[in-house]
Amino acid sequence: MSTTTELTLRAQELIPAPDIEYGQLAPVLIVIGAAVVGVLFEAFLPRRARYTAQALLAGLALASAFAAVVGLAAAGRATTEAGLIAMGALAVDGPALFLQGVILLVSLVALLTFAERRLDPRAHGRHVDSFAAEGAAVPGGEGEKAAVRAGFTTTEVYPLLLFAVGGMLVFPAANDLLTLFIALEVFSLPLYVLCALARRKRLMSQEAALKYFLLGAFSSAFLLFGIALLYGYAGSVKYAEIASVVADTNRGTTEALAGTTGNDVLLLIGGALLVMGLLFKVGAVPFHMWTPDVYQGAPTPVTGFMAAATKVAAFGALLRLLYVVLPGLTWDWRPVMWGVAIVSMLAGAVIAITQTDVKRLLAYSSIAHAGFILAGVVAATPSGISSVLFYLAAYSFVTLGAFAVVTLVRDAGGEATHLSKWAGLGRRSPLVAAVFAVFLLAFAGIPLTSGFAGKFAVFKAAAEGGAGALVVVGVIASAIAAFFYIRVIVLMFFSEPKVEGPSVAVPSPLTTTAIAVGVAVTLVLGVAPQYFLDLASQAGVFAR
Amino acid sequence: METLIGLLVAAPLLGAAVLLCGGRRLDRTGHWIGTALAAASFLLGAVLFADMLGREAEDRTLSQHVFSWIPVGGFQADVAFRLDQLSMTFVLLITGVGTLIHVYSIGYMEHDERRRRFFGYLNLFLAAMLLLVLADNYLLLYAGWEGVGLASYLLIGFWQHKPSAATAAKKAFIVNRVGDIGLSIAIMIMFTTFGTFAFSPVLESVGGTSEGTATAIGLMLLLAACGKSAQVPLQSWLGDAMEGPTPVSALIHAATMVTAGVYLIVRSGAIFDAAPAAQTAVVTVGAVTLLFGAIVGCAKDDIKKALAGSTMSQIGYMVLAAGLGPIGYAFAIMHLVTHGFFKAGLFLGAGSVMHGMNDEVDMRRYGGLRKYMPITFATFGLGYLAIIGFPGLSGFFSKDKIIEAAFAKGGTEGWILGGAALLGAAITAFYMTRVMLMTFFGEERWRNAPTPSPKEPSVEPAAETGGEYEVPHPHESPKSMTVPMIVLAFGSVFAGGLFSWGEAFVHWLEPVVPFEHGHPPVSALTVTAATVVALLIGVGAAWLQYGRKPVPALAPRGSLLTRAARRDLLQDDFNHVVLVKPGEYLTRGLVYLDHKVVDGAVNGTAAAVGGLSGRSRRIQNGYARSYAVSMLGGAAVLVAATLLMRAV
Amino acid sequence: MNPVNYLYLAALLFTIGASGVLLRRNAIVVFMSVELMLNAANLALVAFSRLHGNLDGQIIAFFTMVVAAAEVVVGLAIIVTIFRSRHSASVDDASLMKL
Amino acid sequence: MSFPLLTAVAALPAIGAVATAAVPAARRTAAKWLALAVSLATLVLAAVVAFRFDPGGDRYQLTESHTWIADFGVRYELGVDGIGVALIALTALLIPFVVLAGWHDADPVEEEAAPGRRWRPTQGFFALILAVEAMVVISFAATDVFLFYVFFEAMLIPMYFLIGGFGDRAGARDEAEAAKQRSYAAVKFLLYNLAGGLIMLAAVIGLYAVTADQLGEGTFSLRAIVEARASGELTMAQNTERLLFLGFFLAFAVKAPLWPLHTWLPNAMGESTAPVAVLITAVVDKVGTFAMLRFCLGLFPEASAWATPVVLVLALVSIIYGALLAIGQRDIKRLIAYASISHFGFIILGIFAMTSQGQGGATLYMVNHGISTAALMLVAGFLISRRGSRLIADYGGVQKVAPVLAGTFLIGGLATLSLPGLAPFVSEFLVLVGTFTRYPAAGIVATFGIVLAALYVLVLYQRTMTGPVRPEVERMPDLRKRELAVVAPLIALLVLLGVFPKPLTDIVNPAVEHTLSDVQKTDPDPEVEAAK
Repeated sequence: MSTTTELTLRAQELIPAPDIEYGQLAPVLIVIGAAVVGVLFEAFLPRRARYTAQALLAGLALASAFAAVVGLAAAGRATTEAGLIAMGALAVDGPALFLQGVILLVSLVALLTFAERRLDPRAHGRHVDSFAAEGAAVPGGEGEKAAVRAGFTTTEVYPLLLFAVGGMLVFPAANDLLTLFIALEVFSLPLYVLCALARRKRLMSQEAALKYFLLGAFSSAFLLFGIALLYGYAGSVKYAEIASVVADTNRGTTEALAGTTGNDVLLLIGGALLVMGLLFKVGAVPFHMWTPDVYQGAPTPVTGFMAAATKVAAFGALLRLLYVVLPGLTWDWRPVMWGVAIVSMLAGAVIAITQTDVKRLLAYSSIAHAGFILAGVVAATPSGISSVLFYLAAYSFVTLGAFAVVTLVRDAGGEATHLSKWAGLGRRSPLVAAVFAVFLLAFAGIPLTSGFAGKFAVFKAAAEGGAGALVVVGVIASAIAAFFYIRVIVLMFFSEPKVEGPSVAVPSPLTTTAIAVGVAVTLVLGVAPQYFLDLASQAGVFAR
Repeated sequence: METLIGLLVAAPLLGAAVLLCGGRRLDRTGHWIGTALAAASFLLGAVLFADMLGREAEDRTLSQHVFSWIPVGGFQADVAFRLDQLSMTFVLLITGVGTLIHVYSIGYMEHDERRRRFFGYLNLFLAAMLLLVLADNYLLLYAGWEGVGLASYLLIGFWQHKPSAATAAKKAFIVNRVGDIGLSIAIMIMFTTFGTFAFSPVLESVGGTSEGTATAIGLMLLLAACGKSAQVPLQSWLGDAMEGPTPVSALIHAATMVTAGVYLIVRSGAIFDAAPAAQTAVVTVGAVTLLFGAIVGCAKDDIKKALAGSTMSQIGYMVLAAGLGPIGYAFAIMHLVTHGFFKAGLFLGAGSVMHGMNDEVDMRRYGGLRKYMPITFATFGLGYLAIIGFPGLSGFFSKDKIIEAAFAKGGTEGWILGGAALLGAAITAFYMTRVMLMTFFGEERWRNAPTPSPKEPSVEPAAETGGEYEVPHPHESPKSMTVPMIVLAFGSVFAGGLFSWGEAFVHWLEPVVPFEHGHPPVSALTVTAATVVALLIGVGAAWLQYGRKPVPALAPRGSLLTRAARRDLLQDDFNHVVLVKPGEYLTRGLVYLDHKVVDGAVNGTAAAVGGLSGRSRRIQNGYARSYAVSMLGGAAVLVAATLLMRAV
Repeated sequence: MNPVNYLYLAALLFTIGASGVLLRRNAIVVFMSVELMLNAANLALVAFSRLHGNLDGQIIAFFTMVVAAAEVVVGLAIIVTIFRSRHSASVDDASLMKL
Repeated sequence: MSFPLLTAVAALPAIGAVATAAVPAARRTAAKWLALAVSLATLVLAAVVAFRFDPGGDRYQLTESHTWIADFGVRYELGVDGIGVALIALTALLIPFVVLAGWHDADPVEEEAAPGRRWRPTQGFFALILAVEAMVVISFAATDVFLFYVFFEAMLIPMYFLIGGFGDRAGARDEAEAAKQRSYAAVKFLLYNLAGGLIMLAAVIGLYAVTADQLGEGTFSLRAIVEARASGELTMAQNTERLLFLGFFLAFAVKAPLWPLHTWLPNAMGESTAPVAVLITAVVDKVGTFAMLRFCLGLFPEASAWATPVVLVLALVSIIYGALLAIGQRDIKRLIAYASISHFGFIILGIFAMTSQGQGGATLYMVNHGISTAALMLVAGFLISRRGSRLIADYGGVQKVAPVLAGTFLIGGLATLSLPGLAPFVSEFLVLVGTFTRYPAAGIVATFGIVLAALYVLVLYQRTMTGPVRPEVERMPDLRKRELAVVAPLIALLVLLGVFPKPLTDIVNPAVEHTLSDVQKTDPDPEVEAAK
């Protein structure tokens, strides 16, 4: 009796109980919580009810999480009230909230494409979505047929989506290396699984999952080792403390540190490995190799989600790492980043020219765009940060929209992603072709589209940051990139339609909304970007 | 009064506009409208002339500022007219002969369904020509200059369905364009030097500039004159221009347009006076051309081409005179006017002959026509006498004066020029006699069918009548054609005498065209005598050749010179070899270059990028482990780079 | 003995793991190599934790183990599905998508 | 805040474009009439602009200014000087004719026109034309570099669809091949210009960086920058200025097009329908030369002076080279295209001669060339649509069967070879004189262009119109009412501007004086003061 109380007392003085600002964690908590509930749904709800329940739950969760983010921003957490929470594990500041907001909106739109079930022809009189009836069943095997007959659907995708989103929300906000690592895994693992769940072309889908998983795990191993080295260097994993060691304010506080602390080799190698882990997620050259295969193999809604949300989250984390932890290293990492940016822009643009599959094409284009964004990242100025934030917002919606359109163009074998099949689409269904053209033009950075505004912002930041050369390379890369975007437009509008060409499925309001949102954002950010630029520039300050 | 000047130009211009835009509904009345307006502007001219005579010699110059044409900065081009004795002379010549030829054409073009358009073009020409001579600045003159070029283009190519006509028209325009370069560059130099290009300021302040500048302007003007007046080396177009209807040849390519060059030189006299070198160039061109044209004239069997050669040579005389300075200007103009009369007459005569010989132009297919078409014979004959300078007729006075002036130039130069002029006179007499004899005398060679000859292009009209030959029935032409011929004949007889009556013409021009008496090394009488002798020799030679013995219906091969002369002394062959062919190769080469090199560079770049792409995408070989390799490599590079950065 | 040696060991293990990933075809083995790399990282963490005399490193190591376990779950799931559909666990066989 | 006239001139066709595009598939004719009406209304508005503009007034008039993207220092700033007015008027003037001339160019072929098909080429065609008009007008009126750039680039897209989507079917044997050539031409057009534009983008960003660096906050306002440079608070390092100049100039030289960046034009003009070809060469390309005059000279005077020798040489090459290639062409439309290249040479020559005659002439040249090429190209289009071939060799003797067509064609040609009395003569002579006064040699070389012009025009006319009538053209109908309605006004305009260009020069001259003062140049004085 007395001993226990005594013990607890001693425990409390040994390990102080953490005080958590649940209010400011709300977005994350809501999403993760909803995910858990989703799992419970899977366990207890009857099959019939699951689709509706899960979709609603996910939608509700994401929406309310977004509301929470807005609330926090309104409360000034993005600017004046910005700070660290959960004992410095997380930062609630401009970039974090802005990116969380973007991620939530993106996921919300992506959710619409997830829930779409009008595109595929009915199987046994039931609507089906783009996910495998039963992920575990052998493709083309008895099990699969049975599952289809029974009308199974993989409603697990919704909880998985939510988990991934949860991880992504934490990723850009993570303020110590441990949180960073965990968040990375939390959003990576569900994605691996999601990749494997395509309804059609399952072999490719599974292959995509395998590649993504192995390489992802490989890269996260590097990341972890990097973390280890940084920890060894600074004796702590908190960004602030590492930064202060880098800025060499409290060098050699304790004897023990003397051996390792301030050993710059550890710092440099650790930092490099860490950055590499993030560049992998971003899909920058030379860590991009997984992108085309995974983008192609994964179910298109998932691809869209990945392409948009992952980039946002990963770049968020990268920004925080480079601006908060390693500012003292600017002159070390900057040239390296220059290199990566240049190679990414050029390689992405050049290789894309000869692609024959829409999804692969978009994958390479995303690599090129990673390069463009990096150009903004290396600017190392506040305007650099805000330009990247803006670009991410603009880019992610264009990407989502583009992939949503891809889900519409189908033939007997499911989505017709081979470019030759897109010939003459403009004749057959002008509207869809036109919409896709808008997205392509945005990718190409034609004025009056969000793509141009973003590109201009980033290049401007780079130029001001004294990276004129990057701007020039970027311009050249955009010129090359323009070539293949144009190629697709030519194909759609100026070449004769194939006789047995694909048909354009009439989507349900879900996908329609998703695409409409995409177009709207593309044009609004292109014509009147001022408001969002303000938002981004207000959000351009990291809490330390 | 001034306001009438504008009307001079406006009347025919209106005619052209009405006739060309009027459409088919004017087909019946068109030619009357055209003729009426031509006559109207002649009457206007007459009125102005009377008015001018009514005033003192000094203030006879009228000028009218119509509106400001191109005002940009210091560049102030106006549409303004200047009517002085010189331009007045031209006005009367142009409108007078013009009107006559309108009348003539009514008959001549009777059976052409596009007669209305023909008259439209004629009016257009009159307007442009009047603009040319009335302009008070070089730019406006340039406008008229190109305008007459256009009219001549349209009229030479009037029978567009004939490829030869179309080609001739194009050739005429382009050769003229070459000349026009000269005029436009001259204007540019004037503007750069004087800040203006209006006659009086420029001509008054020529003295203020260097001789070099003056020479440059002079040579450029000469180039222009060569183009328009078919002087060597730009004369090649005139012969082909005979593809046009005969009235056109008479009006444009004999009486008026081709003399524009002379007008230009005389008008710019001050400039040439300030640039001796340029003057030498002018006289040289003149002398060469008068011989050149004469020689060509001797060899042609096509009656119009023969006359064309003669025109060239006569204009040569004028240019020569104009190049002599104050001692020659007036006579140049005088010869210009008389030539206007008799050459127009001759052409109309030729036209009437062709009219009666169903458009046969080969003189070797004529012969003994005098009894079939007496009036034509008479008028043509008078014109003939005039042009060869038969004493008493107008040609005699004007040409003789020029020869005198040539001698008066003084020094060896004078002798050379004078000699050339004399020689020219002899040859003129020769070829004109030849024409006369072959056409109106000798046996009637047209009775038997032509023996088709390969190297005679000029039998085309006969060929049009589908191979087999019907004997023509030579007959006199209708009144509408003969009357103008008669009028012109009067001109060719009396004009010269009238003008040189107490040097009336010279003094009339003097206020605007400076004049001084030339003093030939030998007495004027001797020169005159020499001229007469020369012409007698020419006539005699011609008679020996074509009068005594019958003319072969098929041209003999002839001497080398003859053959060369038939081919316009190889002018075209020269141009072909030196300009046309190389030009063709150049354009072809450039087309190839543009496609292969300039464009190729672009496409090449694209292809290169494509190839690079094709090669680099192979890296993406589908094997996860190789991806891992690249990641590891990347990591290594990243680490190495960071370390390196710190090291340096 | 000098704790720094543990770091060398960790580096060695990490390298072995990495080369395992590159060299072995069998997906399972590749995956095990990845696990090895993770554990190398763990070792380094613990060693550093000892050096610095604070617990962070060890805590991270615990987290890592959990993460590794989670990865195993997902990874094995994927690998097994692949194995069932194409009767081979070779990484190189899964190369439908290329270029 | 007065009525935003310039915005209206641009907005009207923009709205019209949307409306036209929205016309249902079945009501094609309605779409045509709508487009025509809108273009005419725009013309009226443009006329109002021309009248409201006071030549004696400020340099930029009818100005509008609103912040657009504060972060980029971008303002929605409009304003016109005389040059802008002239070109806006030209644009507004030509579009109705383009619409009228293209009346049937976009009629869908039967199987496409089948009821129920959602493919609406006709609506698209006219909507795109109007869209181009709107963008062109904005770029003529923009006094903000960024604003200009945006529309300079954006107008590529509708042009691209016009070229690639609606070629005349006379190009190749079968539709498939024609489509192939078309899309090649379209892609070439787009990539060429996009590349140029992207280089310019780099320069635009550079300009921002410079202004931001020196003025505290970056700006794109032409007026602000010019003033700042004049007052000396903005100074550019020599190399910076030259690099920026090159960035701008390249883009404009591609658009203009200047040798050796011209090869896209013959393809584009050859493959597209005559009206679109007119749109390209008479309207869109003018933006390039206009921008040289307004932005290159205005923003980078020193650099312009520095580049002048090279530019002059390139311009001369364009003049002669373009003319020679025109002579060498077998395809009517390609011939006209190369002729245009030659003419753009003249325009650029005039601009960089840096004299009031040269630049005034160049401005007039832009207008006159627009009208004359429109006349020539549209008649050529009518001709081609009758015979279904673009090859010169396939014609002959047309004047016999279709005299009016032949006549108008000849007049268009004569205008192209700048015959006195027709508008182009005025501008061409001004350019020549203006060049000669400062660079005599260049002036003389350029003068040879007029002979070559005579060659290619007259050869074209001779081969197609004269000679014996070919059996293929025997049935050829003469110009129809609609076609006459297109050509006649253009010709009337050519004559009017050739005889009495004063109204135009009065508007242009002051603007040219301003431009000259930007580059601190004055006309050379005559060496002898003539007795006036």
